[in-house]
Amino acid sequence: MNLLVVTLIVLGLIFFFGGVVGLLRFPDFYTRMHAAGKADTLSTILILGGFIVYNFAEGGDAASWNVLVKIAFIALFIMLTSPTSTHALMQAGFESGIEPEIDDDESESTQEKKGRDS
Amino acid sequence: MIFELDVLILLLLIPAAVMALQIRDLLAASMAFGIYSFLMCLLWAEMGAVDVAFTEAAVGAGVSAVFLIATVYCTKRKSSD
Amino acid sequence: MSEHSPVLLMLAPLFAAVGCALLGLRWKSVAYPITIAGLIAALYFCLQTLVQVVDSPTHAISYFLGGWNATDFPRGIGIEYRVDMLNAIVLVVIAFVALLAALFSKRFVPKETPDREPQYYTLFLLLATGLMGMTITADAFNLYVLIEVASLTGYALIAMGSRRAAVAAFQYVIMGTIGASFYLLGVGYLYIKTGSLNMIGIHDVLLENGLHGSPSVFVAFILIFAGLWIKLAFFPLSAWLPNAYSRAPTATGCIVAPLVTKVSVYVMLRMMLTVFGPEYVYGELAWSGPMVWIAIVAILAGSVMALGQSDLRRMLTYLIIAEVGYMVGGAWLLTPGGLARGESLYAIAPGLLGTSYHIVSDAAMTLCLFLAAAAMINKTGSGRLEDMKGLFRRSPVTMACFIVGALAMIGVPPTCGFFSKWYLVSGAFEAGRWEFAIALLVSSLINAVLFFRVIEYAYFGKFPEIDSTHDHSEEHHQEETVKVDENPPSILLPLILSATAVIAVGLFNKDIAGFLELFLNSVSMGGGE
Amino acid sequence: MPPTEIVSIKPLLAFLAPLAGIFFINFLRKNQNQREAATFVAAFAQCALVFSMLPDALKGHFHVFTFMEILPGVHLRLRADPMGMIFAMVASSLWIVTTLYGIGYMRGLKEHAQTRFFSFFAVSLAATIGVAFAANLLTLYLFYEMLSLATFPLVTHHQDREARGGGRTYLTYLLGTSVGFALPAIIFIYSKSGGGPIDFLSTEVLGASLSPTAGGIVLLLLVFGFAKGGLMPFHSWLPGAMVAPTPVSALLHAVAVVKVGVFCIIRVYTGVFDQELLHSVDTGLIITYVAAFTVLISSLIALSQDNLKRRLAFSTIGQLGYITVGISMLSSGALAGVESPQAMTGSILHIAMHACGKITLFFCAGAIFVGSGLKYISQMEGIGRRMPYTMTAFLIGALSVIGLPPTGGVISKWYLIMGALEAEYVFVMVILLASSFLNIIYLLPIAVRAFFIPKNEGSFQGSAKEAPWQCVVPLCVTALLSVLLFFFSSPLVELATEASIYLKPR
Amino acid sequence: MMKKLAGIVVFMVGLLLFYGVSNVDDFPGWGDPDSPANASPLSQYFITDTIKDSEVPNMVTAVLADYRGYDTMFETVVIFIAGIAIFAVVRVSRNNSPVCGGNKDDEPDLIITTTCRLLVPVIQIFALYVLAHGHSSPGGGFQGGVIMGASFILVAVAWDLDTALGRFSEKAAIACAGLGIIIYAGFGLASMFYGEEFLNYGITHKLLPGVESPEMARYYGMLGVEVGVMFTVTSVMFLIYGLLSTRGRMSGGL
Repeated sequence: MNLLVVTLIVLGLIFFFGGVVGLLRFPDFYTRMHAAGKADTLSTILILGGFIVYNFAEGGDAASWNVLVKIAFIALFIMLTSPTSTHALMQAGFESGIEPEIDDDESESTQEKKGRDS
Repeated sequence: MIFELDVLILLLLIPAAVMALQIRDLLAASMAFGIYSFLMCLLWAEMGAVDVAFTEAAVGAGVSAVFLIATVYCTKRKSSD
Repeated sequence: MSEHSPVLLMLAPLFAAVGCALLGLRWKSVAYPITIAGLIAALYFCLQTLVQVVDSPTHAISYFLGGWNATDFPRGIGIEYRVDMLNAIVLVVIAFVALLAALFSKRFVPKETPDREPQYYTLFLLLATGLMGMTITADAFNLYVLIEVASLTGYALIAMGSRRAAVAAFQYVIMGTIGASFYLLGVGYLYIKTGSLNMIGIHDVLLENGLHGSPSVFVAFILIFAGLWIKLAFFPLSAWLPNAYSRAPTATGCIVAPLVTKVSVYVMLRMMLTVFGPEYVYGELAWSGPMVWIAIVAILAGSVMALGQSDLRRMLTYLIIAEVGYMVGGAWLLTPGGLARGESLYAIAPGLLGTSYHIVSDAAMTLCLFLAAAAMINKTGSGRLEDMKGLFRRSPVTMACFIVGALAMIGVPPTCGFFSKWYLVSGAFEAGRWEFAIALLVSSLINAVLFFRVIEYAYFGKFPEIDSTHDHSEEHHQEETVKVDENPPSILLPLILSATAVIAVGLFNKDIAGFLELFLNSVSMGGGE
Repeated sequence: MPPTEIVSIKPLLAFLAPLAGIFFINFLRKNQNQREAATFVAAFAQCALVFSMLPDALKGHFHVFTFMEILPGVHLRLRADPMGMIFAMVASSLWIVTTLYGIGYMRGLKEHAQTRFFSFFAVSLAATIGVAFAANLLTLYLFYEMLSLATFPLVTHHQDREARGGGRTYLTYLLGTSVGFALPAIIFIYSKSGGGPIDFLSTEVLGASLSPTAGGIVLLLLVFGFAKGGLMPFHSWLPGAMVAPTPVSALLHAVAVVKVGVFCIIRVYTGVFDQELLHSVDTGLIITYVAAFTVLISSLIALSQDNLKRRLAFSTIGQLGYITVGISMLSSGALAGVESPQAMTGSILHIAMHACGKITLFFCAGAIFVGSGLKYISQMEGIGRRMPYTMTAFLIGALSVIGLPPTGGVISKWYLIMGALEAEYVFVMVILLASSFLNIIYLLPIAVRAFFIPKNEGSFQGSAKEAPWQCVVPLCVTALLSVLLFFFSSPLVELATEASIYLKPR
Repeated sequence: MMKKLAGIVVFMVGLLLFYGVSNVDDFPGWGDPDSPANASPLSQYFITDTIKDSEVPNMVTAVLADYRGYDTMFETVVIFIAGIAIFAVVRVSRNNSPVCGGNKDDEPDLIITTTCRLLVPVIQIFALYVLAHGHSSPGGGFQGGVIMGASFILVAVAWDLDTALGRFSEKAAIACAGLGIIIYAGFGLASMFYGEEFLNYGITHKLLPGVESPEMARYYGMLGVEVGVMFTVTSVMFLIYGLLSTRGRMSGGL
């Protein structure tokens, strides 16, 4: 059981790491959002899954079930909102006329912050 | 009461506060303010004041940031000072 | 019901404010009558409270909100209202001034803040509520909450003026917030050291645990007083005041200028005498020397800067700074060695009576002057001194009231200003602080110059171009046809009432001072309740 | 005979009569005659009230009215004691005359804002009576300030640039000194003594609570603080106030304001300071010297003035100096080891005598201005033939001010000089005599030249003739009064001597 | 120049605060259970007697809403003031100020609106949960109110302000803000009418149906005032957002 917990959380962290690297290294707004949005959602859900399993392993009394359901709800809402917000950001970027960049070019700091915030 | 965590949060807190004050881009400043609030929230929670942390999360990091951004959108983006 | 009057005096304007906001959504015109009704009720309850305090054997009554009284529970569990002679009088002053300012506002509010009368009056009433709450509460944190109530409404009421008022209000917001935060920090430090928020509780713990030498209590003192000094615009920290008060909408100026700094002075006295206690403030900290000197600088700076103003209201705002100097300086006058001899508080700090009386009298005369200035500006359409020309002829009653206020500021008997100066100067003599007495008199003389400048403009009008040594009879005879063009009754009535108050406070100074002396005698010296 | 106090409303009524008059003056403003009738009624009422208290005052029964305890231990109180009676009698009786004169003057020159003029005139008189009857220093100060402010609109009546300048000087000096000097001294005395000795007739003495040094400073502050007395460095408000219409100048210079100043100084000497303290005070001599200096210098300045009213103003400053010299010998005379109650009697008498003389002179100056439009002495040669009554009155007034028989002035000067001799102050006597000589030089020639230098008739604008009867009658009355005071001076002298009995400690 | 001055002032204040805490014997340690604040009779009373007094397990809520309920009432008033103040200062009557923020003609994005349609009810239920559960866990009227307000703001962000105003109009917002205070103070008044002190809810067991003991009355009284707080906070949050995001025009906008 413990192994499962560790695996889930470490997997989540790896995806998170990937997301961060992508956020920093990708050349333009859209690719960055792509990295951030995908990795973020997945890794959060993985980590939360780890938590659920951990809680389940601790014991099955009512309090734990209560917590488990709560965490599950958190995961559910993250699954709903995270892609939506990524979408909204992309949309906003598109509407404000940010061109996807093909070549390596220096990127604007404001976009970077937006990405990080999501 | 994890001392190291305290120190870490406090160390992050100061740059966040300074950033919120110093950045000329108002939108970024309000973001920095949100970060500051979030760190404060962490600090409260870590200190055991869960009620305060909850309020900070809801008001400071949540609604205040929205208000700030809403206001910034109605003004010039750059602060003149 | 009468035992509830300490809380009813808060609830009356509070409910009136909410009523204004709600009914004002539908009918704009109800805001004004509701405001007046609420403030009359508040004044009634204030007077009732005053009567109760006078009647009670200890000259202090407590009201425990939520029923957490001090007999069944430890003191400070809930929030306590404690009314003694000092704040009973200040409460009546607040209610009275607010009522007059509200009466006065009738013509100005629709003109200056069109379509927003209900909101204006809501904030107006809440400002009065906040100020009364600051005065009546005996809980250091509750005081902070009510400072916030009073400040926020004050900011908004000021910002509702012109565009320039908004800028001034912004400065005020920054300074005011810093002040309030300092106060809160100080209260936090005190709580850490004492574990109580009740003022008397803090005082008792400070004494019992021998905390007078504690650095954190010292820091708390500095923080609280730095915050209060910003709030009451004590000289070096007063830069926000002139802009904020002079650019505010008329009716706002008429309530904010007489009350806010005065209530802050009251809070300062409360902090000095009830929370930290005279034995800490006068004994542990030997600040009398520098504090009085700073006050002198404040008095002179305020007066001199007022000399440089060409705008009537702005000139008056600088005078407020000088008056604050009077009060702060008066509170720090100390008889050398008085504390060591274990004398009464009045003998130790002889200026306290002057300071506390000046709270009342300054509120009255500032109100009178601001009302009169507003009425004058209403006639001339401009606040510049040169535009006041010939105003005596046009609106004699307004000018008469202005003169009453001006004489009070100068300190001419029998107006209240004379008597507060009397108490302050005799306090300074008793403390042997000649420099303070001299500063007071110099400022009186500067005030005389200031006000007679205005009166000259208003009295002499335009000079005929031809040589005045002859033919003046002809000239003036024609001028006599200038019509009397007086302000309407809704402006004159509060104005005349305020001028009457200036004189009444002066004539009954002995009774007021007697009440205040009861308070000063009741301040515990050296040990608990 | 110990004085007794009668609780009575009469002093208050005497104070309120003019104030009630204001109401009617303003109420009846539409009709000039009715309005001025109101002033007259008020004046007569006041005068009658004051005189009705005279018999009691002579018997040593003082009417007292207490308003309220205004400060702990200090009451607002009016008391008709002999000294106050003298002053009140002079002021209230001369008000009647001045009113008549004022009507003639104002109508003759068609002045504006006559209602305001008469209203503030009444306020000034109320304040003057208040000062006269004030029973303690605070009450005195209150009415003193009231008088300063009430006379401001009178001084600046013309509301032109010149009036503004005069008014400014007027207020700067009077308010500046009273707030800057007198007020701190009063507060100091109060806070040191607890208020008891501030009452003029109380038996408590200041000496116990005030050191001689402090007493000396307080004395200086009070004497210079009551700058209406016209002591030298703070005298220039008086010439400045000459911009006022002449009835005001007459009132200011003969009756109300300046006399209030010296009256206050007398009160300070006799009512506040006790003799023991006065003797230990070493600044008394300074005041004597300053006053003597004032007498001499102002007479010299008067010589150089061509404007008649200004010359009279400087003359007034000199005459006030007499009074101050006389009273100051109470303390400085002690240096020679001699009391000089005679000098004080002279001072009190001089208030009345000089009032009659000087008001006559001012009435004349005004009458000349109304009748001929002339202001300067050099233009007045030969005018005596055009205005015989006026100039005769002027002559009598001048004699009174100089101190020559058969006028009242001679009596007061006599007492003053006797007092100086008694105190063995030869230099004071010399100065008084020298100044009287100067008075002759600067006053008498005006009258003489008016009568005896024939002038080309064409040099007057054709209208030069006697002023309206309302102007001429008062000045004749006051001239007559000056003469009468010489022959029937005994009641006044009696009162003045009685007043000088009530020195502290009795 | 001003910035440098401000920096110096901040530094001085920091030094001052540090001076206050620097003395180890004087200033209680981090989380010290024997510190005056923790060991004082008041704190001990709260810890031991809260449940006895009002049956509320979360003593923070009990302190806020009952022992120091009067503070909380005025904190609510502060929120109310903020709303009214911003309304009074910012609100313009005529629509002559330029439109700010996004373009009004835009169709709301389908994905976003769908998600919001799903989320808003959940958020609102959560807000109510925070409010109601405040007695035994962190939470209460302020937090619940903010969350509730956020749900309306979310509607305004996802669609536009007009849509949100269609559900919760401006006048209704002001009315609810005032209503919240009336609810709060009304509980106080109710206890006053039964002869007790203001805000002494214990006595309201005579008023509330089905409540037997004063302790339970305090319990429900607290719930009642928290509802009042929530009304005010919710509507003021929404009102402020609306005013700020549209420069006081209260239409269109972000």
